[in-house]
Amino acid sequence: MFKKILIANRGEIAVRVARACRELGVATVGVYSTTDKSAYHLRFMDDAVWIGDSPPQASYLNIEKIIDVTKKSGAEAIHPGYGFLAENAQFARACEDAGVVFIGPNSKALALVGDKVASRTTVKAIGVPIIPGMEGLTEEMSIFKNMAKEVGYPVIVKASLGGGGKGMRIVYNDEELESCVAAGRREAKSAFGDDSVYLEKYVDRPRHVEFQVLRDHQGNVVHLFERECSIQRRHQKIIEETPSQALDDKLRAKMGEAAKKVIEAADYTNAGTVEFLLDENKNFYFLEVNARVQVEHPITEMVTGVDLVRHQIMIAAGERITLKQDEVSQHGHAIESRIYAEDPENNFLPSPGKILTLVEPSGPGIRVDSGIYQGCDVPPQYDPILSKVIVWAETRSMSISRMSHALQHYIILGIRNNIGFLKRIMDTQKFIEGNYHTHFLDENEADLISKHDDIGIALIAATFIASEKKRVYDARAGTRAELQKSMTPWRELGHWEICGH
Amino acid sequence: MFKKILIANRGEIAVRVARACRELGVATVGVYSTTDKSAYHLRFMDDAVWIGDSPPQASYLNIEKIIDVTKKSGAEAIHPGYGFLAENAQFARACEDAGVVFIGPNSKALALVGDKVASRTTVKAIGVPIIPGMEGLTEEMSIFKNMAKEVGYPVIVKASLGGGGKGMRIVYNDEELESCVAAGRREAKSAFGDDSVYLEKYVDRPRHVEFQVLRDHQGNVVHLFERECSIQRRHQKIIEETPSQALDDKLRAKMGEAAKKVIEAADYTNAGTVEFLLDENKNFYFLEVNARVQVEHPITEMVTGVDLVRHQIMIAAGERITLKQDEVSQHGHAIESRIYAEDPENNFLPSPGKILTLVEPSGPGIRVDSGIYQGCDVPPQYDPILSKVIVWAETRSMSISRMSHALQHYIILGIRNNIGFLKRIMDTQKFIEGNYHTHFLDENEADLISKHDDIGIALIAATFIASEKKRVYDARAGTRAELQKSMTPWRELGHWEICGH
Amino acid sequence: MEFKLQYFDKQYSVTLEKKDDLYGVVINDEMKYQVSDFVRQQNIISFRLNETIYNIYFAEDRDKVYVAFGGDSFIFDLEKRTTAGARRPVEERGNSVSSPMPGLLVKVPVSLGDKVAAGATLAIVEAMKMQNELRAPSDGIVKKINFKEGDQIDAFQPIVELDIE
Amino acid sequence: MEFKLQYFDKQYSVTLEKKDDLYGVVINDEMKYQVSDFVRQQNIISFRLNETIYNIYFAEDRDKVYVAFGGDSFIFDLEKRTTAGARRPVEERGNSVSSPMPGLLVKVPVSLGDKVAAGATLAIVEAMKMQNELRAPSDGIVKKINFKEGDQIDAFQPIVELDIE
Repeated sequence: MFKKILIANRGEIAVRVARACRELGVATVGVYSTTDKSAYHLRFMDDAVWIGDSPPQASYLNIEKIIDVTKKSGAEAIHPGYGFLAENAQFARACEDAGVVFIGPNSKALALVGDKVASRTTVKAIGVPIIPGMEGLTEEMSIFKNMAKEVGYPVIVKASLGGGGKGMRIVYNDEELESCVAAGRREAKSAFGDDSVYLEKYVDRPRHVEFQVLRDHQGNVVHLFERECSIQRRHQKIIEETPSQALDDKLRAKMGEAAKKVIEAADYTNAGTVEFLLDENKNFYFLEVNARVQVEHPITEMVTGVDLVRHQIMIAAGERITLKQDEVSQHGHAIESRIYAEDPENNFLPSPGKILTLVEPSGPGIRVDSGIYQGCDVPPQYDPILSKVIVWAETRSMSISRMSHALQHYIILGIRNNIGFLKRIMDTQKFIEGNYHTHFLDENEADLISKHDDIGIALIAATFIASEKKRVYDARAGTRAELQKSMTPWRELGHWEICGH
Repeated sequence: MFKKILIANRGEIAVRVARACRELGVATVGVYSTTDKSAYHLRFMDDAVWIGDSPPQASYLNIEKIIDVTKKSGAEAIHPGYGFLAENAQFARACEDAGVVFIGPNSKALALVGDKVASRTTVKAIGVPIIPGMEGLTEEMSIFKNMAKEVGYPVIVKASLGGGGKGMRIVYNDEELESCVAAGRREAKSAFGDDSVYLEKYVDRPRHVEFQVLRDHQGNVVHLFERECSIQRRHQKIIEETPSQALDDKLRAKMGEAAKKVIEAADYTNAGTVEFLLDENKNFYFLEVNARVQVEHPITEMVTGVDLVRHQIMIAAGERITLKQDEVSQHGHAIESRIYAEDPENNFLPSPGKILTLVEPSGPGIRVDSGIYQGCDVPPQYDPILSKVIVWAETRSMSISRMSHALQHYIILGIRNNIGFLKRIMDTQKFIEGNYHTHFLDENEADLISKHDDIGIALIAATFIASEKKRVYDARAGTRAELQKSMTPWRELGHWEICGH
Repeated sequence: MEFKLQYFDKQYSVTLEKKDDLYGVVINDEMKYQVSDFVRQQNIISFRLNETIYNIYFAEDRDKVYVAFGGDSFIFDLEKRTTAGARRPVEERGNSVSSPMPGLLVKVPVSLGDKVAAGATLAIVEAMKMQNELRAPSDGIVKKINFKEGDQIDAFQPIVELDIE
Repeated sequence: MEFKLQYFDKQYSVTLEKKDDLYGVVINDEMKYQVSDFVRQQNIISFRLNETIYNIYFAEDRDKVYVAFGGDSFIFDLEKRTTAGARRPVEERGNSVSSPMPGLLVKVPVSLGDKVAAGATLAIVEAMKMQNELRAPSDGIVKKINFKEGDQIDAFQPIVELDIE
C-alpha cells in the first residue's frame, strides 16, 4: 500500500478521498489555489500545498505544477477525484512518465474511452448494443445527412470528446441538420479544443442507467449493479437512486455482464462506470464509460457495502479485488441528492458567497458528503456543488421519506441553494411512483419551483428578527434617555427573547 | 398507524424516536423540564410541553403529569425511550388505564422481566441455562450461606429489581457474606425502593452477549442477532459491537433460539433484549431481559438493516412483523461508542457545563446519534450521555479503524468528555484482537488514560490563542497611543492571522 | 408596529401587535396569525402557532435576514433597495447591462462607439462553470465599458452602458 | 515572549519567538518546535510543523483556552488560579470540603458542633446520576455548614467547614 497520496482536487470529493486514505493509514497531501487557502478539504489533509492562482487553469488543472509538488512531497500516487484532471489522458501519461501512480485507469484505456467514436466501435465489436449512428468521424455533410435518413429523425449531434451536454444538439428534420452540426462543432471546439462531432439516433424519453465496475491489474472484474440517474437538469444529474425501478433481475444481470465486457474490451483498470440508455421498450444501448469515481458513487456503497474509493486506491496499489460477482448483492435502497449553490427561483443562476449558518441532517441511514463549513466562502471559480445527501433505507418508499426529511432539515443560509427544489422532487407523485425518464425535470420544472405557500411562517420569523435588529440599531444610535422616549418596536412589543415554557 | 405520539424522554434517544416518527408521517409531542427548555430534542418535535421542574422526579419521572399532558395533546401513544420510565411497569399500567398505548412490552410481561428472581424461574422452566443460584427471595441468612456453599465461591449478591450495578456485591468467602448481603440490601433499598437481593455463582471474566428480539401481538417472533457489550466501566457499557468475536454460527443460532424462547415464555411483546453471560468455555447463561430500546440498538440496525425504533412503533400500533428469521442476516461489522460528559483524567467525574465548540464526525459508514448542539448547556440533573458514534464497515478491522478516526475528529469543547479514552480503547492491541471480557477496562484502565504525549501540539495552539487574547485585552485596556508604546506579544510576534500559503 | 420586508420583487408589510402572551401578526392585510412562546437562541428562533412549535434557523447580514423553513431558504431585504444589491431583470435597466451573479468577465465582444441591436450580446460572465450572456436591452451605441476581459465582477454592476436614441 | 499555561496542576511555560517566517516555540525549556504558516479561522487554528499541517479546533472562555487534538481535549488555564474554579484534591483544602463538580447537595449527615474523624462523610453531592461522598480531611469539629440539603451547588465552594485543633 502507498504511504502517501496527493489528492488533486477540492470540495467534497477531496474530503471523501482523504477519509478513505486515513482509514487505510495512508498520509495525505492536499492542494489548494489562492482562493481556497481556508477551504474545507484542507482540514482533512496531513499536509497542504499551494498550487497556483484561483482560476482552475492556474491551479487544479495545472498538470506540471501538480506533478512537481507531488514529487517534492514524496507522495507515491495521485487521486484526481472527479472533474478537473480526472479523465485527462495527458495527465495520466504525465503521471506515468514521472513515476507517480495515477489512481484511475491506465492512460491508454482512458484515451480510448474518452473518445466516444472510438469507444462506440470497440463496444459494437463485442456485441454490446449501441445507438444506431455514425461510427467514424467526418467533415462531409452528406454523410451526416445519409446517416440521419438511415436511422430516422429525430437524431442527436454530439461532441466526440467531453460531456455535460456541451456541443449537443437534437435535430428534428433535414433543414435544421447543417446549422446544428455547425453549432455543435463551435461549442465542442470552445469546450474541449476539438470540433469533432458525430450523429446518432435520438432516443426519446430514455432512462439513464449506469453500471459500476471494478477491474484490477490481474484482470479480475466485478460489477456492483446499477445506478439510475434519470433525474437531470440540462444533462446534469441531480438525483440518483439504486436499485433502478426500470430493471428486473434478468435485465440487471444482462446489463451487468455487458458492462463488464465493455471494461474488459477496453483493457480498463480501476473503477469505471458504463453508462446505458434504456428506451421505453427496455432496450438498452451503450452510451459511454465514465473513467473516474463518480459524484453518485455513494449510493452503490450504501446498497452493496463496498467502499469504492478504498477499492480505487487498493487496485492502484496493485492489490487484487477479492470480491466475487456472486457474493455481491443489493441490500435495501439508496438515493443521493446533489446540493448546488444555485437559485431555482432565478433560472438556476450560480450563487457563490458566504455560508452564514450550516446545519447538516443526520441520523439513521443519512450520510452527508460535504465540502463546506459554517463561515466558509463558496468561490465563484469552481463547480457549484456544495455537498451531497445520501440516504439508505430498507425500501424505496422509506428511502424517499428519509431523503425528504433530511432535505427539510438541511440548513444552508447565506447563499441560495437547491435544497427545497430537491425536496419537492422527492414529494412528487411521479417520482414516488418511480416511472420517470431523463426529461422528467424539463417537463415538471415549473411545478417544482417554490410556490411560497409557507412564506407566512418565514415572514413571522424574519419579522421578529427584524424587530430585534431594529432595537439593537436604535439602542446604538441614541443615548439611553432618547431611547426611553422613542417608540421602538422592542419596548412596544416587550422582550420575548427569554420567555420560555 | 398512530397520528401523534408523545416522546417521554430527552437527549439523543428522544431525537432518535422523533426521527422515526417523522419518517412514518407521525406527529410528535416533546416534553421538557425547566432546565431543558432550550434542549436539543425539542428542535425535532412538532409540539413541546413543559412537564415540571428540573429534578427527574418532578418531570421525566412524573407519571401523572406525563399521562395528563399526553391526553391533553391528543397523542395516542407514548414512547418512553430508555431510562426514566421506560421499564416502569406502573407507568405501563397507568398508560393502559388511561387508554394510551405504551410503546413497549405489555405491563404484565414488563413486571415479570423486571423481577430478576421471577424471570430466572420462568427461564429455567423452559430449559434455557441460568447461572446456578437462588430461585426465590428470602431474608434467611442460612439459605444464602447454603446456596453459596452449593455453587461455590466466589458468588455475587444482586438486587432483585433494577440494574446498573446498584446493590451488587462480589463475595469471596463465608466471612464476607453477611455484611455484603446487608450492604446490597441497603443499596437496593435506596436505589429501587425494595431491599430484595439474591445470590448466584459469580462468573469470572465473562463476555456479555445479548440478543435483540422483536415480537408482535400476533405472536410472530424474530431475533436480530447479537451485540457484544463486554467493554464496561462500573457495569456501564461504553462500547458495543456486532457480530461478536466470541460466537460461531452454531452457537449464535443456539443462543438466538434461546432468546426467542425466553421472550415467548414471558409473553413479551415489542422490542426486547435477552442478555447472556458467556463463560471462558463458551457456556452461556441467561442474565436478564432489557425491556426497552437499548442505547446500543443502532449497531443492530447497521448490520441487519432493520430499523428497530420504527418496528417498535409499528408493533405497538398492532402491525405484524413481516421479517422472517431466515431472511435476516448480518452484513459487515458495526461498533458503537458512547460519548459521556465525564473526565477520564479525574476519576470519571461528571462534567456538566456549556458546549462551546461542537464538530461531529461524518462520512461513509459513520452515524452520530446526538443530543447536544453547539452552545447548549449540559445540565447536571440527568444522565451524562451526550451522544453516540456508530460506525459500520465491511470488516471488523476496517470498522475499528473507522471508529478510531471518527473519534479523533469528534470535537466537543467546553466540558470534559471521554472521547480520547474511547479512541485509546480502539487503538489497543487487545481490543483489536477481539479477545476481551467484561473486566477488560478494569484491568487496562491505567493504560487508557491520556499520557499527554501530544500536549506539545496542544500547547502551541493554546499559546497562539493566548497571545491573541492578550492582544485584544491590551487593546481594550489602553488607548491607541498607549498600545503603540506597550510591548504586546502581538506586535512583537507579528500578525499571523491572515498569513496564508 | 409595522415592518417592511422584501422577497425578490415582492413587498411584504408585516404588523406585530402584542396582546398579553400572544402576538398578533398580520401580513399584507391578508394573512393573520396568532403566535406565542417566542424563544431565540444563537441561530434558531422558535414560536408556537396553534398546536405546532416552529423551530426556524436564521442568519443576519447587514440589511438582510435569512430564514430556512421546510427545505427552502428565504432571503429578506429589510430596507429599501439601492441599485447595487437589487435583483431585477437586466432588461429593466434600460441603458446598461450588468450580471445577476458575481463572476469572471469572459468576453466583451463590442467596442466603444459600436452600434448594437436589441438582443446583441454585450458581455459574457462566467461563474461556477456556467456562462451567462448579457444582451442589449434595446438598440443603441456603446457609450462606456466599465471592465475589461478577465476582471472579476460583482453582481449588478453596470458592465456596458449604451446611448439610446 | 513568555506565556504561562496550566493543565490540571501542571504548569507550562511557553516562549514564542519570531524569526522571519518561522516561530520558535519552547515549552518548559525542554520541548522545542519550529512552526510556521499560522492561519486562524473562527474556531480552528492551523499551523505547520515539519511536514504536517495541524488543524486544531479551539474555544475561549474567560481565562481558559480549550483545544482539541487527537480525540483528547485540553482545558488550559491562562491566569493564576483563584480558589474558586481551581481543581485540586479536596484533601488539600485542610479545613473544609467542597465538591469537584457542580451538582445537587443530597445529604449533609453532620450538624454544627459535631465532632468528626478524618474520613467521615460530611456531604454527598449528586450530578448526572453519580453520587460523590465528601470526606473530612482531618479530625475536627463542624464549624459552619454553608448549604442545606436540596441546594444546587457549584464546584469548589466550601460546603462544610471544620475547626481543627
